[in-house]
Amino acid sequence: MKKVYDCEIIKHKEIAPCIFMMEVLSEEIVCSALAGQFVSIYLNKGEMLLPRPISICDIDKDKGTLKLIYGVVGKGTAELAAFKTGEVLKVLGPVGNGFKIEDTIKKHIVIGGGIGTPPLIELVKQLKGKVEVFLGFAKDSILEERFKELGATVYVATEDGSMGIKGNVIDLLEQINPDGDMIYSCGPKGMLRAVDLWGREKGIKTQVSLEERMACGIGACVGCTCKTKKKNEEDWQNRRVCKDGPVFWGEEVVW
Amino acid sequence: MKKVYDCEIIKHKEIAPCIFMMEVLSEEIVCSALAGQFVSIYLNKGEMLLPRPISICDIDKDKGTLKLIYGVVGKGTAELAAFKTGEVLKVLGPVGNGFKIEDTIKKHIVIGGGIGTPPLIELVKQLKGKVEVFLGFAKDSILEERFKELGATVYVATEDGSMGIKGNVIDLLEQINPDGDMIYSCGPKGMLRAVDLWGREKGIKTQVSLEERMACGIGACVGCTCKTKKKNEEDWQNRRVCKDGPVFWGEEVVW
Amino acid sequence: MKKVNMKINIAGVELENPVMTASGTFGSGKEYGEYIDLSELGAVVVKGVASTPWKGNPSPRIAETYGGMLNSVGLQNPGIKEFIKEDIPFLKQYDTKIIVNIAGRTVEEYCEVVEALGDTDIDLLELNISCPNVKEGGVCFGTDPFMVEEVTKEVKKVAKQPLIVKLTPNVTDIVPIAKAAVKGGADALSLINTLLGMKIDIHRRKPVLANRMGGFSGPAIKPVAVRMVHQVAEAVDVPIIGMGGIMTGEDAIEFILAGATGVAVGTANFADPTATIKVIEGIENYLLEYGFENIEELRGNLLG
Amino acid sequence: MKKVNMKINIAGVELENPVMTASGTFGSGKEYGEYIDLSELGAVVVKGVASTPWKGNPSPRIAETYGGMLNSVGLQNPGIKEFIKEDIPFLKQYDTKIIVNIAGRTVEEYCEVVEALGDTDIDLLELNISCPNVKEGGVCFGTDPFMVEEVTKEVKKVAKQPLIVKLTPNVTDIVPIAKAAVKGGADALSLINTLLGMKIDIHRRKPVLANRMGGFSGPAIKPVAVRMVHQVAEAVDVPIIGMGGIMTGEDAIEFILAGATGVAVGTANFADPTATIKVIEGIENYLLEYGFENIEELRGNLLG
Ligand SMILES: Cc1cc2nc3c(=O)[nH]c(=O)nc-3n(C[C@H](O)[C@H](O)[C@H](O)COP(=O)(O)OP(=O)(O)OC[C@H]3O[C@@H](n4cnc5c(N)ncnc54)[C@H](O)[C@@H]3O)c2cc1C
Ligand SMILES: Cc1cc2nc3c(=O)[nH]c(=O)nc-3n(C[C@H](O)[C@H](O)[C@H](O)COP(=O)(O)OP(=O)(O)OC[C@H]3O[C@@H](n4cnc5c(N)ncnc54)[C@H](O)[C@@H]3O)c2cc1C
Ligand SMILES: Cc1cc2nc3c(=O)[nH]c(=O)nc-3n(C[C@H](O)[C@H](O)[C@H](O)COP(=O)(O)O)c2cc1C
Ligand SMILES: Cc1cc2nc3c(=O)[nH]c(=O)nc-3n(C[C@H](O)[C@H](O)[C@H](O)COP(=O)(O)O)c2cc1C
Ligand code: FES
Ligand code: FES
Repeated sequence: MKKVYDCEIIKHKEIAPCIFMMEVLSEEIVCSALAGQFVSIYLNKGEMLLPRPISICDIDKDKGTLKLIYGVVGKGTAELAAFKTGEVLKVLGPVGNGFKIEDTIKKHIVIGGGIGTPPLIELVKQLKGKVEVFLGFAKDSILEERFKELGATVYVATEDGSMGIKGNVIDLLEQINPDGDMIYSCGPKGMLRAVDLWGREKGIKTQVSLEERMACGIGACVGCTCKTKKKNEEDWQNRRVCKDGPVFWGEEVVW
Repeated sequence: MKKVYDCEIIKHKEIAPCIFMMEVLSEEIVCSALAGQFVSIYLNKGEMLLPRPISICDIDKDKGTLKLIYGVVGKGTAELAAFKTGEVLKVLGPVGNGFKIEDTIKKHIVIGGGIGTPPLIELVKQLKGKVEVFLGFAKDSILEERFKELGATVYVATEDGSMGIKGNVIDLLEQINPDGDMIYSCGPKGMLRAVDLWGREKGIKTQVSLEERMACGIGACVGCTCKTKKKNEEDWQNRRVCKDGPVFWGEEVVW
Repeated sequence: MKKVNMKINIAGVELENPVMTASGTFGSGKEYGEYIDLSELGAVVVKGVASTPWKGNPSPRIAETYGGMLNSVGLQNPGIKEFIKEDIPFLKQYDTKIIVNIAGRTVEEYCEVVEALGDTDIDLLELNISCPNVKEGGVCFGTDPFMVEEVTKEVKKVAKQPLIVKLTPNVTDIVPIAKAAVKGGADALSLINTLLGMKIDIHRRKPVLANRMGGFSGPAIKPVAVRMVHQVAEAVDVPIIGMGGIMTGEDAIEFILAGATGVAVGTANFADPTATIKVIEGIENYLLEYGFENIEELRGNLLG
Repeated sequence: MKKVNMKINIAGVELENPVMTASGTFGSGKEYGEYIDLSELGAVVVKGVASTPWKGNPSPRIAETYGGMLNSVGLQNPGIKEFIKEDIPFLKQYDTKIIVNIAGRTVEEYCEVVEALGDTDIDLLELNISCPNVKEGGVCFGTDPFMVEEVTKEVKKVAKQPLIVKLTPNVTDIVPIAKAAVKGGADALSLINTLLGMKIDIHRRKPVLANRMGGFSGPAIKPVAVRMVHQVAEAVDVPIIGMGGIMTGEDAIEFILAGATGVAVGTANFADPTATIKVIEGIENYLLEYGFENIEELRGNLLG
């Protein structure tokens, strides 16, 4: 039987304003976790009932730990930020499908926007061949160094121009004009849609990791759906981000 | 302006099964607290909104601390029991009237039942003259020693006979048949009623400290009323336990 | 100095800010006046007052529930005479508006209270039509559009101050009820009153409330309240005072975006005696953060 | 070995224990079946199924509220054909009862689903009359006693399995609605469905749900649910399945004391995938603690 695991917090720190890195111990989750999957964190705090979905950022099979990186955007993530090292968190996972990683593909374009960047770390760790990473942020960049450590070439754009070029990730793509066989992306929906369009123009297959508000987080409530094509934009169906996603082919999505 | 004070917990321990003693630091509350008054503890926990009324058990003017003794009977008191020394609690008080202490009175009969016993400690501390204390418990007795330290004669009854006589506090009163000028009592309503009756038969004036479910705890919502006589049982009015009480004259109460 | 304009206008009465107290949760302000400066409030809405003293229901009258509470106070009040003698002079010491919540079991009783208030220096009347109507066999006035219109019309005839009608949420559709009140002459509406709820003490195997059922309030009910305020705001043109579970400035903003002109804070006072002041500050902060100069810009201002 | 008898009987169908899943919160059990043993449940109540596939509403469909949540799934389902092919065989692997929740926008649609289920090996039907009735212009079937009786009668005519009618709480008075369902032939009633609620995202200045309003569930609504179950239990003689905010065994006991025969766990599954099992254990513990041998002794057993 699957279960909600009690995971000890091994490390927890603020890595940028209102952005936290948390490392939790969980052999059970680690042993089957894939890049692009997520976990659900149960705060079980009186007025907050629903679990919070957070992407798996970095898997350490040896230590049996997962790294999660999250932004404090509301009550739940604020509560999460108050947990201390040594405390125990209720975590369910891994959930969802992951990024499709094919060994035949040699040139990878990885695109992250803001707090959508973390799951791309584990992805880049697992990709073989040439990896170019394009990141867009409002202001502060995160994880740039970590991508470089993993051997990727990293390009950054910030909206205020404080780091990298001034603009968004699409501006960056148009400026660098990279070449590749597969795009992997995670970030705000508007960005993913633009990435999908850009990929389509270039003729590069695109994977997008979507977000949606969730209740069960395991595929039972049909709360977290996104529109996907059966045949075309008109003949579509609703699919579950938590179970059928979060990673979809860009071409499947009805934006 | 009055306010809800942030009070540091100085001491906190289980003194009997599911009964806790908590000492909190609050010069502001201490400086005006009377025997028989209570404080309201705000847990401010998501699903629990209302403050918990707890009687003031022991006032230490020198240290600026209050002792509270409470039983864990539900969610809120369970939550309270989880607080640790050094943590800070939101406390409003002192609230309500206290016991009427008249220096002309020399022989005092103090009667406590179960978790209604704690406020009688501060009372006994302040009483001058001969003090006899009658306590009734289901099983474990509490605070017996403390009353003795304060110079009172203590009689105990337990329902299972494990300590003192077997029976309730009324059995005890009938057995000992004490003599006095004033009765002060706190405990379950059934006991208070019986005490009032016993006092009336003896012709001794009786003060009873009532409990009722509260919302505001400061007299505004009229949620915590008890029936009291205007002239007689038929001509009664509702009065607020939190503001007009918790201590009433037994003869006022419409039981 | 405040940088934002928090003033609102309800039926010609200008309030310094949109935050008031919800009737029945604040007495007439005397007790909470020891914890906050009542002059900071947009208005004090006093507990329901009837033509004669009411004793209310037996105790226990309070039950806590998940994120909320039940009460069965049953409109205990000292009657309008005592109220005029004691409470109005008390409130007049403060620089705030006075809104009197009116209770009654018949149209005549409502009218008596309103008439007695005619010569007093209060600002607004709030008609609580959730009381059981004894003439109609205990049915609540507020659940039937026809009765709502009738009682509003009769009360409006004798009212010297502008009339707010307070709606109960225990109805299939709030919109016809709201429209009926406006048709009857309501100058403003307030909603929601409490939902009807029950809690059972499983250890004693009895309802917690002596009266078995009671009015359900607090943050738990907010989604119902926001929904109803929104529905009513889209259907009528009079100002709305929104309430039901407001704990913070953010909660209040939700009601204003849903279409409320003013907001009232009830159960939150019990969880924090300074709740009203925090709500006022929270609204101001939101306006500043988002660059609004005037609270009026926000009302019903939902995007796309 | 269990020391207490947890068996209940609903319209001739015996359930091992009173705990079921609330429709729509549990799919058809496949996903939760990875976390708990479905054979432990009294029954699995599956998500609403209609005569043809429904796409449901746009996303976001979920909003969290204080002690509760809103959903606007809009009864997305794959249609009865697919359901019979996929879900019934899956559930038949387990030793539990199967209750099928029926959705429809017209009486004809309801009847089609019920007829299609006639030859299948399911145990009970649960008619969800909270769907908007397209023929009546989108008004919900469940808010009008006349319509409730009619639709129940028509469905009952074609039903091969006993019929539970599920009531919506968004009504002025639940009692005439419940009586109408029983008059129409309901063998049992289940309540409550979700309250209608709304949440506004004050930062985006938009309703959180794409559909603006949604169904409000979770512990926040429990006092309304307990009240309605109690009111209905006093008014009708058929078994009641109580639900609305059940998180623990204690919550379930509250419903049973209010008069429910069975209970359903919905939103709690989202907060803890093993919630149903914990509710079963909690009920057993209560019975043991208070010396009841049989769950049936507890139903409606309020003192004094
Ligand atoms: C598959 C998936 C992976 C994610 N991975 C990450 C990650 O790695 N790092 C990170 O910082 N964030 C991630 N998010 C977003 C994260 O779940 C939300 O920021 C978080 O739930 C907000 O919770 P809150 O209580 O602070 O906000 P509140 O706004 O108070 O939450 C209220 C409700 O809305 C939901 N909610 C709010 N924002 C979002 C959102 N953007 N997406 C989904 N639900 C939301 C919450 O879960 C909760 O149910 C992910 C979301 C999904 C769906
Ligand atoms: C004036 C006064 C003084 C008190 N002094 C003490 C004391 O010194 N020591 C002590 O152990 N207890 C005392 N009590 C009782 C104490 O307040 C309750 O035991 C406590 O509130 C239970 O909270 P809970 O969350 O654990 O229980 P729950 O049953 O979960 O509480 C639910 C709600 O019911 C209320 N409630 C439950 N039991 C009582 C009760 N007996 N009286 C009033 N409200 C209740 C709670 O405050 C809360 O609002 C006093 C009560 C009053 C009115
Ligand atoms: C203890 C209590 C007493 C109340 N008394 C009244 C009343 O006298 N008249 C009235 O119109 N509403 C009364 N109400 C309803 C409140 O004014 C308000 O409409 C409701 O509680 C919802 O707001 P809240 O969730 O902020 O408390 C009372 C509510 C409570 C909790
Ligand atoms: C996501 C979700 C989907 C639901 N879908 C249905 C449904 O298809 N049919 C139905 O009768 N009730 C449906 N309901 C209502 C529940 O079955 C239940 O009546 C309600 O949620 C109250 O119980 P709870 O508070 O335990 O969730 C749904 C509820 C939720 C939260
Ligand atoms: S969150 Fe329930 S199906 Fe995805
Ligand atoms: S608790 Fe509000 S008046 Fe006593």
